[in-house]
Amino acid sequence: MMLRNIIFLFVIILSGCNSEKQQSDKGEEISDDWSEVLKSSRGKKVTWMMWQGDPYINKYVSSYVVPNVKEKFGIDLEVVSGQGNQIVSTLIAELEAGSSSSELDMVWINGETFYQLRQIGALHGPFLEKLPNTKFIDFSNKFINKDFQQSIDGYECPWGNVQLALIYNKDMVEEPPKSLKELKTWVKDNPGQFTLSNDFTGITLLKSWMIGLSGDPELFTGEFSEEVYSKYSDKLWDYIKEIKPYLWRQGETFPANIAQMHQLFSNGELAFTMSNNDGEVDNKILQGLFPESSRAFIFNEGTIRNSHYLGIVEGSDKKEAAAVVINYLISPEAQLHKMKPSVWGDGTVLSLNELPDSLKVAFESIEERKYAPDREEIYELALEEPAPEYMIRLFEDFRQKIIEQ
Amino acid sequence: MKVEFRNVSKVLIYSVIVFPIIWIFIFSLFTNWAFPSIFGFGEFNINIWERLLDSESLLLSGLLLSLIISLITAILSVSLGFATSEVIYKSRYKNTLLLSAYFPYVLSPVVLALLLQVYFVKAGLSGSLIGVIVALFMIVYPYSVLFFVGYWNENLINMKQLVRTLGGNKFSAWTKVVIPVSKPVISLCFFQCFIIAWFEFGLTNLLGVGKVKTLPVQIYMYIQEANPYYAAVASCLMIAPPLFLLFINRRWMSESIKFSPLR
Amino acid sequence: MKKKILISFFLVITVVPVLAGLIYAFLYSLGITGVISKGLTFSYWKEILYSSGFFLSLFYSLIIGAITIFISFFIAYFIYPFFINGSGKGQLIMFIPLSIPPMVWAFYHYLMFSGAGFISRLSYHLGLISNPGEFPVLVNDNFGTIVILTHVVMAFPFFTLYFIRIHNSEKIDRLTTLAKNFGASDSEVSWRVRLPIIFLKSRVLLILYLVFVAGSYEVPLLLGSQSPRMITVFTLEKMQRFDLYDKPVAYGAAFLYAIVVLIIVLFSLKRSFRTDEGRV
Amino acid sequence: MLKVTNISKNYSGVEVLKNISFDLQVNKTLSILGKSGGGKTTLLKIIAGLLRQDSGEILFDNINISEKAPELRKVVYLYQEPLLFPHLTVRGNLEFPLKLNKTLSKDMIKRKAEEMAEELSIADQLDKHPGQLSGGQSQRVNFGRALLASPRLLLLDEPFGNLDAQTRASMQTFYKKVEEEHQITSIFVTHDLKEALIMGDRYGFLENGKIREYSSLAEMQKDSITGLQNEINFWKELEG
Repeated sequence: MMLRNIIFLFVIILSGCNSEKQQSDKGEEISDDWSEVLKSSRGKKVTWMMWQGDPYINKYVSSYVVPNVKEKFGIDLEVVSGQGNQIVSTLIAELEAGSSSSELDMVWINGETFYQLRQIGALHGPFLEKLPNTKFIDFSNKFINKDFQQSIDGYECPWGNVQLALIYNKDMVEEPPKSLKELKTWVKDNPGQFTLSNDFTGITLLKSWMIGLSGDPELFTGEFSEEVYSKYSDKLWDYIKEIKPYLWRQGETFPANIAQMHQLFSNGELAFTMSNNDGEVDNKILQGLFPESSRAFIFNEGTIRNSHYLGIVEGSDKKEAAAVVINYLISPEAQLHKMKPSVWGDGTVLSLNELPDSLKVAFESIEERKYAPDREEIYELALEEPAPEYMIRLFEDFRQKIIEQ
Repeated sequence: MKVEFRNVSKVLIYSVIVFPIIWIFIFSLFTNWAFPSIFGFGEFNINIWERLLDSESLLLSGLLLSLIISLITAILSVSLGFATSEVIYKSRYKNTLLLSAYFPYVLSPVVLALLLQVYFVKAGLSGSLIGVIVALFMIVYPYSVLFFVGYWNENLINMKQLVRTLGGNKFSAWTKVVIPVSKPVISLCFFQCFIIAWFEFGLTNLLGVGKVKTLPVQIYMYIQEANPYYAAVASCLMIAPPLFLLFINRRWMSESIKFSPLR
Repeated sequence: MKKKILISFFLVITVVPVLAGLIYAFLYSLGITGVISKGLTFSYWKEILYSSGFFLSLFYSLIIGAITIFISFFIAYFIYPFFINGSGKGQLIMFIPLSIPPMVWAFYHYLMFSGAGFISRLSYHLGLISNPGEFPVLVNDNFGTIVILTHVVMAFPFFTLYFIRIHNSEKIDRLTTLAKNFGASDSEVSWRVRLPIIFLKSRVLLILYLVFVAGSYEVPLLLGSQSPRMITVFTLEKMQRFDLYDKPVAYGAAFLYAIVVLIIVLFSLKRSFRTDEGRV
Repeated sequence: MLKVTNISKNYSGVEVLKNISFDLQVNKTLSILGKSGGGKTTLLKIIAGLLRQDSGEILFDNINISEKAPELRKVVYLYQEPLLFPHLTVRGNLEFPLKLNKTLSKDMIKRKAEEMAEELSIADQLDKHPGQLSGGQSQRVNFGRALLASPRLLLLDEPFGNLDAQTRASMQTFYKKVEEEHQITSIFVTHDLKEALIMGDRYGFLENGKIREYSSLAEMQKDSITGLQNEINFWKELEG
């Protein structure tokens, strides 16, 4: 009898294996009437999975966004920690289990995460035209309207726009190497002080270098090309193998994430660190994390400029509340606060010309960045993000061809 | 000469053991610990500790959450484990049954979580407090069974039967004799079960989808964002309850190892 | 009746979930289930067995486990005699390291041994190094130095307590006296009497602990190297990779790891049960 | 009167008890002689209700108690070890069965326990813990506790097996005395021939799951299987 019970249980459990893919479309839609949306989202709880690798971003969210959406819209915003890959694996697990409603309502994504979530149909959309504040967004900007060469199609909402910058310590590096060639010389002369993180930021640097080595950014626009990838990634690996012995710890290991790299930099173990956010150096100096002698710069070959976005989960049953939160995050008020170097220093996605004059002035009078390069200047050196496959492949090959060698 | 060597070694071992606790505590009182200062520890700053009293504090809620999870898991595991272990102790298939208890316990919890994830999501348990407790129970309960099977003996069973012939019912046999007699062992098992649940990170993080922010999950988060000062305060909060339980259990602690299947 | 309910409950908790998880993982790794499933394929298994680095990770984990056990065994073996007698306070102190979570130990060792950590600063003030870069790489290194250290500080106190118990239950004091009456010297007693008894009596525990260390997660996650990776880190990374086609590989790796653990546990415990029964 | 009929018990295919039947008058003691492993303990546990027989009945004063829970049978079963509850003092142990009976007042319980301690001549040990008692003292407390449960039948499973020869002899005398004063009906199981003879009014011999009954010593002596005749011959030869 006991045995029978157990077998019975097994049958129930195994039935779990075959019921995936049955998408639940019963989740609510976002109403076209915004006042309806506001009304129905009051009192809801929204779960937002985001990368939490930076204390000041976390602080912006926890002590500015969370209380504000609570007060203004009566929404409880719960933030959970998870990078792109964790978002993907969480949502896949839910799809496979055929769960009726998702644990996550809203996600902070871009590039390859967007690509993968679209692949498995985990994103809700198009929803952009329903948000009143999208009228301010600078959709004409190619760094905003395309995410890793993919059209955003209304499935994700731009939130911030930034460019990869290198950060160096002026006390340790008199004149920073401005090109890949100069970098090679510098690294050989100063072994052990340069490296890159084995995460999104580090791979973005690799991408910039790969494009730089090709000499022709046009090659990397449009869809993924195996030919282009193999040709120029080989060049990239050759370059890295050449400097590898002169990297931090002889290139045997790399900082696992950018936070760890920042720490090595602030301790003086490294002369360089980097950031996906060109304005971060000011923010970090203000918070006392980086030495005052830190400066940011950009290679002559250019660096990747991209936007990061917010998406709504298809399986969520609080899509309207999530839309309200997103609409708030792209409001001029929230964007302005976010852009202050003392808060986060994240570039805005709004088009200043669309804004009423008073707001435009407010944006223009944000305290100047002191240590980061000029916005206009680096814009000239901005590279577009190539298709997401480049990122996925670089991640894998970096592990196989560099780390594991 | 020999005695001295022995004492020196003892003092050395004591300091190796006690130093980390003291050091982490002191470290938690400061921020901006820049190279190369050793004990200067940068600025004295008990802000993080003060913020604990704030009702919005993530650390405080993490502490309460961890306590709730570990206490519930331990109470369930100890009570059900004690009852189950008697049956298994008496069973003809004792050893075979015990083998199956070792397995979930020795298998890495995070891999177990990975294997179970799909079922947890299906059952709507993923990302919830109850889900984390259920998952922890799957590791801690077998442990408790293993622990108590090593404790049961003929005398205890005979004593339980004696109560019946003296006129007590099943209930009073448990409440008036078996449980009071086993109090030290139950207390120890509780301590160990609490600790296993208290320590667990990988499983909680995976099945909790980051929503169940227990202290270990928070420590990991703080280390990830290079914020060692918060991590230090969270570490202090993590060390205190087990030490407190250790203090309560100190009288019969060294006996405990007798029943401990592992750890 | 109560008996049957309890035993069914016990089996439902211990056997059913693990088995169900294994079956799902196995089906997934064969491409039979999952979002990207396109029907039965052995390509993922080919990858697991030949090119994924699974065996390297498994082997590396077991080696880290073995080194940890070896070191902890000898530390415990040499210090436990100091704690046999006395009030039990000495034994009590051994529980303190066991009360500190692995996550906290890992964090503490990171603060101690990283390039700008405590030991590095100490070396700086002693004039041994002039900047943090000169400090030897101990954290995240390929040898897993600090991973091993972290496990050792958690294992040796436990072993010490365990050896004290063996010492008492096997009446090693009396055997020592006996051996000395036969003319054995102190070191002969230690190597020929004490060591073999303690080793034999603790070997099942040592194997289980080895498996335990090999399956640890947070310690290698924070302190381990990126290549090779411990098996848990390897599996989790494969699972949470951007490449969706790594998921079946991760499930296959989890499956295979679980089977290896199952075999080790079965083998070592069967033997221990047999000797147990022999003693009764 | 106790009447046991056709009790049988199997353990995984092995017949431990085969159709055991006997009866026992009130205030009498049945001494059962048998080697260990002969089914003695199984028989006693079945009578006490701690094990269930496969077939057969137990009647007490013509009432069938075979299906009753142990606590309702008023049969106390004593093990070889005294099994005093280690978390209670001697007083606590003595009061234990009294406290299970909810009708008694606190004072009453206290008085009864003290009287019993007086009778057992352990009044000065009342506040000690079981670990502090000698073997004989523990056994006294054990009896006292059993008597305070006011059983209709007492089952003793080699109660003196663990005592040294001297204490054992004195406990045998002590028990005889108590038994008479309290008018106890009991079954006394032992593997010691002499003890069986001293303690019993009637005698039984249990071997291979079967019982033979003898209503007198002479009857027992006749049956060579009990070894009583051999024993007597041995002593005679020694004298002669």
